[in-house]
Amino acid sequence: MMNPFEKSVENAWCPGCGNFFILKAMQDAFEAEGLRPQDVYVLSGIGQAGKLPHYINTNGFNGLHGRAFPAAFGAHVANPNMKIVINSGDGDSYGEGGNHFLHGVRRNIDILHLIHDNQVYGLTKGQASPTTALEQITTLQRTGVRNIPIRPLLLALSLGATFVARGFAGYREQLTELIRAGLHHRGYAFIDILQPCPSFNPVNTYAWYRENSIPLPEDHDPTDWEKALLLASREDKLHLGIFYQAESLTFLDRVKYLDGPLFKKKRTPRDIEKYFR
Amino acid sequence: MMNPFEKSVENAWCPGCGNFFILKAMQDAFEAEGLRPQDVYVLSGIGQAGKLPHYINTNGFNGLHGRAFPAAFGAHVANPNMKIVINSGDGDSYGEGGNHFLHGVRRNIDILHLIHDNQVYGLTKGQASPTTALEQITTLQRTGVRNIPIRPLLLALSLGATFVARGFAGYREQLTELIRAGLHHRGYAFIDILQPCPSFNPVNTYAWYRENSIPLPEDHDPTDWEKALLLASREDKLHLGIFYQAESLTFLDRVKYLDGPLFKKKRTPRDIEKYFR
Amino acid sequence: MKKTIHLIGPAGGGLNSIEEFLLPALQRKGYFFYAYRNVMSRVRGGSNRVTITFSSSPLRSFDEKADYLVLMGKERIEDALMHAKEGALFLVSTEEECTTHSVIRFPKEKLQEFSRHPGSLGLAALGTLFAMLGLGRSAIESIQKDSWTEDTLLANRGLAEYGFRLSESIPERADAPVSGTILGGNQALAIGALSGGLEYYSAYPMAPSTGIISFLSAVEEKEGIFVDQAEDEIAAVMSSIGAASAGAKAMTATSGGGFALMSEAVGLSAIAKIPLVIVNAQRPGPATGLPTHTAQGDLYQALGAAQGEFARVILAPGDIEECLYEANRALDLAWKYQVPVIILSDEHLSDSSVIMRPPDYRRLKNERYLAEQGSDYKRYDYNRISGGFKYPGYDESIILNDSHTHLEDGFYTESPDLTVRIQEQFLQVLEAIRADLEPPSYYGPPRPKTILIGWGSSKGVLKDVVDQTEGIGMLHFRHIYPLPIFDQTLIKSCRLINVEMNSFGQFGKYLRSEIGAEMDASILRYDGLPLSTTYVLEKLEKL
Amino acid sequence: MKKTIHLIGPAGGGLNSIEEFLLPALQRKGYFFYAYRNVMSRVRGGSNRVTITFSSSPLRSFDEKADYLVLMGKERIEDALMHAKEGALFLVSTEEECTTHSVIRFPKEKLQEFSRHPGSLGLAALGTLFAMLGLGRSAIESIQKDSWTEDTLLANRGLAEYGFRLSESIPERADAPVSGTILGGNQALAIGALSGGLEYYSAYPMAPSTGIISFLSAVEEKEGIFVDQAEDEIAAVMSSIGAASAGAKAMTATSGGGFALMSEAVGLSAIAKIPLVIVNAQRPGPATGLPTHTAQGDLYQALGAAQGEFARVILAPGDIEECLYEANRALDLAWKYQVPVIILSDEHLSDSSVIMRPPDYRRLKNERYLAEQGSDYKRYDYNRISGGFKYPGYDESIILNDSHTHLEDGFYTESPDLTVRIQEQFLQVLEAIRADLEPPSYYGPPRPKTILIGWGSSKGVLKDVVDQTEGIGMLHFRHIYPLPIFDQTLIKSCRLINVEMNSFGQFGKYLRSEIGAEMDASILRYDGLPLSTTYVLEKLEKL
Ligand SMILES: Cc1ncc(C[n+]2csc(CCOP(=O)(O)OP(=O)(O)O)c2C)c(N)n1
Ligand SMILES: Cc1ncc(C[n+]2csc(CCOP(=O)(O)OP(=O)(O)O)c2C)c(N)n1
Ligand code: SF4
Ligand code: SF4
Ligand SMILES: [Mg+2]
Ligand SMILES: [Mg+2]
Repeated sequence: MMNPFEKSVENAWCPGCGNFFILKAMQDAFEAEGLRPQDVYVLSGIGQAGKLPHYINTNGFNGLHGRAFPAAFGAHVANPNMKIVINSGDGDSYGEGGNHFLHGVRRNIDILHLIHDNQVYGLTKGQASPTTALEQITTLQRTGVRNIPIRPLLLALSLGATFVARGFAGYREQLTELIRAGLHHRGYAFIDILQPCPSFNPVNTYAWYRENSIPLPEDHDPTDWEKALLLASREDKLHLGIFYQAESLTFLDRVKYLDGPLFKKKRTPRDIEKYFR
Repeated sequence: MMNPFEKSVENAWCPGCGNFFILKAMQDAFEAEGLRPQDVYVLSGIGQAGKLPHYINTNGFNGLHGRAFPAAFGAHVANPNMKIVINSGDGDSYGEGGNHFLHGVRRNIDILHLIHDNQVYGLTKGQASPTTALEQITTLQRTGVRNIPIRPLLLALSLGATFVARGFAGYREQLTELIRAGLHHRGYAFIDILQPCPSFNPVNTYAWYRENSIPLPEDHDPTDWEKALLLASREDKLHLGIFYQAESLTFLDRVKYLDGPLFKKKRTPRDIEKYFR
Repeated sequence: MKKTIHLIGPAGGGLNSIEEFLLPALQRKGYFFYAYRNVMSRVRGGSNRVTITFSSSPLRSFDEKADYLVLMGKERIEDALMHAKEGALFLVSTEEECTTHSVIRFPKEKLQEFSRHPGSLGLAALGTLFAMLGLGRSAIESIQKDSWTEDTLLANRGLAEYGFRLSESIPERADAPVSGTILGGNQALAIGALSGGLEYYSAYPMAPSTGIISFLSAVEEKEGIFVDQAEDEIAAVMSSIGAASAGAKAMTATSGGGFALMSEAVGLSAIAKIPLVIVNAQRPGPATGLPTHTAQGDLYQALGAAQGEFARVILAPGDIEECLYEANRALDLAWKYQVPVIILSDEHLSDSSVIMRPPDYRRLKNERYLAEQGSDYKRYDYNRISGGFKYPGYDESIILNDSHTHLEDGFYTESPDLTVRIQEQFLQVLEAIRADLEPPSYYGPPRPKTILIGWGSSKGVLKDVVDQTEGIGMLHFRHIYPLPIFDQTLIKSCRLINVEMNSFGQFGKYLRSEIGAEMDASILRYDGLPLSTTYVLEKLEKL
Repeated sequence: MKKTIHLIGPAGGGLNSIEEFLLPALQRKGYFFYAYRNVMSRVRGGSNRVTITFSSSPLRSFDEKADYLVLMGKERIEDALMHAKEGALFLVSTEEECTTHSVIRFPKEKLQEFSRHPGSLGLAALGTLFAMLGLGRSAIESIQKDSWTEDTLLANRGLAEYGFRLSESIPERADAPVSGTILGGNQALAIGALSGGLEYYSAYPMAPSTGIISFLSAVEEKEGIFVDQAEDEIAAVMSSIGAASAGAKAMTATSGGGFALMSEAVGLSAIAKIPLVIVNAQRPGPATGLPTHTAQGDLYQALGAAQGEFARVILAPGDIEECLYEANRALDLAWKYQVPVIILSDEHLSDSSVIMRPPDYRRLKNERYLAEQGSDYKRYDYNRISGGFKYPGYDESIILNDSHTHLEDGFYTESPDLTVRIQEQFLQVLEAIRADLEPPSYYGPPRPKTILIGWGSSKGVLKDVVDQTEGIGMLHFRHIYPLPIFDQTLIKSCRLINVEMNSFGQFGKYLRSEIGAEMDASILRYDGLPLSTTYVLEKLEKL
């Protein structure tokens, strides 16, 4: 039987792009979790990653470059019964949308955030992204990148994220498991996904990621925040897996009087009579 | 003799505001460093802190809310001989301007960044800022803040800042020393300054800060990044002093062909002849 | 009878409290009023002014010149004289001489017997006003605040009592209280939005729009709505769009600088057909400009917000009452046509207060314009002009919201033909909205020689000008874009004068671009202060 | 002689390389050309089209219909027929039948003998074109790229050689090469800015403006300028302002969505009197719209960018040559008047290439308009209309740049009188700029019956239309705001038709608002494709 999240449309990604595996991992994870297409709402910005909502059979929102997070926040509060997933590029999420990342994380809203981290701007043809390595040569940075790259997991942890993981598009099964774990997490679940871009990132290839990534230490305790912080700050090796996970009040837990979708309550213009008494 | 950075204009800050001490500490530090008013360019956003360029006798730029950092970046690159200082509020720097903070820090440009962290929006009358404590009641957050506050020093460290310090407006001498050290630092110097706002922050008062702040441990080694990270993540006690300092290439070190102000080189329209040969 | 009080004093000097006690006291004794608060951009100090014009019959504007002036700070009588009517009475504590006017003095030493608070003169003057205006000693009972200690309460009532006795008390008024609620423009916008079903409100503080979020956050629990302070304006508008896309009725507000940041999202709302309501409470620009003053300088900003061309709506309420109705209409139109709606309010409306009677509830709507459940659904049916909205989870339909040129199911396309089709749909939607909007309201003689053309917050002033002149009528536009269909006979036959709070005469230009109407003269005010009857009359005379 | 080639194929299928080899080969053999690249918003696959019209005399536009069609991908001949002239020749590899046109077939198996690269058909077809157009076998030598291996080079030359032999070779042309440089609109804008002294360039990638930063970053070291990719458009514009405030000549560029984000800063530039140049390379909106297609839909966005009212300039170059001159002028005006200048370019200009002769250097300026050193300085002298700029460190003067309404030394003020004074200064500056701008250019018969009104990138097409019709003239505006002073005789006496790449007829509306001119008809194209001579002629006929 076909996975209910599959959709038969022409896909504009380049052959060999890591995005295909991320898409597949999502579809598998959603199905494994017993979700139905109408239960999920996938929001994105603009970029190659941002096209994903067009390629998956579920509710979607392909909005503005960098602005998926606040849209997802609004959608989540409007209807907490929807499973909200953000898919977006590294440029989209950490560059143009950096401020929303900064403030979205610290709300601990109960959503899943998947970042297609190809360490480059794909759709606009190869410029450096916030995760491109220092001194890497790109189509624009011809003498090399001059900015220290951000370390997404370190950043998420330092902002108080309650679920922080790293996956790799090339290890689809592990990624599917991470996505499932993220869906289970109650609160904000952040997964930075290493995603090769064969068209514009000749450095961070499938082989490179395989070479430079390692599993988290066997004995890693995902409730140990300080340990997670130090592992996330490492630049030599990219660990894969769940760095950190904690139970904590979610954003909506703090808005105690709300319960279910905002539109549940019947409202009429006469509700304002109280202001004229 | 009058400090050359003093300026006799009417000041609109509230009586008792911590900003007065920050202003004074800056003036003292600049003078102590032998700077002249024409050597310094102070840039700000909008807010109470943002008014500072009006109150100091040096070059100033009072621009848009949240946008001091990129303006300072441009000014620094245009003329690296100027001492560039950013003064701005916590809302301005971490809220509206969060994305510029995220990306400004990782450039390691040789400027001094002073944040007047009153943990509240002063000019707009008391709403929560990104550093207001969880559950604190404000003029807007009437049932308490719902977002986890950011930890500015932790954030700066995780972004690779090369000079990270915390000062307190109430300890003016220490603050002056921190500002001097920041001026000396080659690269991006970040000082988060605890600043009481008697008008709108009834929680974080002078007394509260005195109570809740302590000096860094005697034996603190400011070259120990991991230690700094853990100290900066503490929420129980606010340490004061230089958490971290490292020597590193500055942004302009990486732009090797540039040397001095951009406007130094004489240019004429005929410079473009080469494109028509 | 119409009188005007000016309360002048530093920020943080108790001005707001005095206004808070005075207005209800006036209302209780049968006075209507129009109050306007003109403050400086600072938290303490400086010189702020509250103007309260009151009368036993309803008011549409305030008078710039005062009968009573309460000087609470270091203001010099000399400066205040500019705003004093002949025979005005000054309530002051200074020793300054004033030979031209009557003065009641509140000696500092005397005040300090009661309290050392800088606002103490205000409270004493309040008592005096209570006496002189026939509000009665009992009004003193109304002076209280939850946040006050027992001591403060006693001191403040003592001050009022002392003030009361300083003046000869005229007999207490026996008029029935004016019924209604004291509202400012921001509250009226908020209540209007609530009447339209508002469920989600996100904004970033920016004067003069902040009053909306302050009001809404105070009632969020009671109303069961969600109110949030965003990290910036882009987040505010995007989360509103996100919430609307998921089924909630959402709104945001800001002023021009924040509106600039929101502008990209205006186009998203249009192409993705997700309803959006943005209030832009205008203040004088460019840039930071005059944060706490007023202007109508952002019409072209609203007309041009976002790249490309699409269906949008611009509404500009003419007074506080219209703030309520137009906010309701904004939500209705946004949801009916799935378009962005911009409300242009301004600091004048935000910082004015009047007594508003309950609205006509039959004029208020709260619809979602949803498609029927279960049917075969096209998110972007090219033939749909209004209605037919669905959101994820509404039924089993899969909803794809998209910001590109797209197929009817939301999948992106680059087809030239479909690009044209979508553009033409926008034009059709605009025509439908145009027919749904209301023509400008005319007020004045049946055969005027001159027409004053106004828009937004100047409606009351223009009506007052019409009443005080002859042969002059007023045409007031509160529905700006698309320009409603209206009878242009008067426009074609009369001398036209556009009256605006800006220096470019933006509405005049816009009207010319839309219907070719040529203004014969302009009355433009652009000093940060609201248009006033006196100002317009004076300029009219000089034309 | 005028012929048109269409190269059609998937993104990443070698289309760009073929264009890169063909254009210089044409130039060397004495052909002028006008090439336009129309691509889809994707990196691989889809169907892109490069149109190259070439001729032995200069060209102002490209033809939509082709004499030669190279089909490199899965395109079906049937679809391509729409763009084929009668008697056109197809160069294809498919087996499809085509009875109506001549076809040269490149069998897949044959091509694969040389290379399995998807672009191999293109290289073979290139060889064929070399033969048929008389570009000579020697042109095959020009086929090379630094990034190619020896094997690739051999294979590719072999393919071209094979293609060359497929057709009868016409005698090699003996014309002198066309002198000049192959430039697109983005390069011309970049070079124009460099001629004006550009020193600081910061931008965030966004089609179709990205070509500017790509060009500048490749020459930054050689030019000794600074080029930076910002974290977002707000940072790009703010760092440009920061750099300009500190003495550097700065510019930024984006497309409509990024321009929306930059718009708040436009007002900052104005009130703080810090020179700013922003290029908005327009693409079809709203929102993401059609990222790689073209439009003139952002005029009102530029007119309305930022809250409030102030002096701004809007320029819209008419062709690639004007891109260079107008970028130079933009920097000049921005620094002369210390105002924001917006250049409205578009995808059509960005993705076109022509051979440009060296500019007239005497028409280019590079001034800083600085105040004399050492003098008693007022940063915001209310009486200054132009010049007199100073930056920190320029001398001992202390410079305070401010975004509020301010005193002449930059200290904020809330004075109503000074608010008026500053607003009037803006109006005066606008008048000075207006007098500094150039009137629209007229082209056509001395006594036309009809005038085509155009602006921006359509200049070449309109001139071609004039040449192919009778009684029709063209009035082309490249200086948009403030509207230059010009002789309106023709406007008043002729039938007016605005020709624009949008559906609202924005320029027509704008002209009406400025001078009351009424358009009698409109020719509007809004399918994402550039205006073409054929399109305008067809529409003209139907009017
Ligand atoms: C406001 C705005 N600025 C710029 C762009 C152009 N743009 C589209 S996608 C993109 C970057 C894509 O990079 P990333 O987010 O890493 O996604 P990827 O394509 O690599 O998946 C940019 C700059 C835009 N669409 N909108
Ligand atoms: C674009 C924009 N949004 C909002 C504002 C309104 N505003 C001015 S200052 C300020 C916040 C000030 O807080 P902070 O930066 O902490 O400075 P403080 O006043 O506390 O020193 C806000 C929201 C503005 N001026 N511009
Ligand atoms: S450009 Fe890179 S990220 Fe984009 S689809 Fe192609 S391979 Fe994937
Ligand atoms: S409001 Fe607070 S921060 Fe602002 S001047 Fe007053 S005390 Fe200082
Ligand atoms: Mg990317
Ligand atoms: Mg603050």
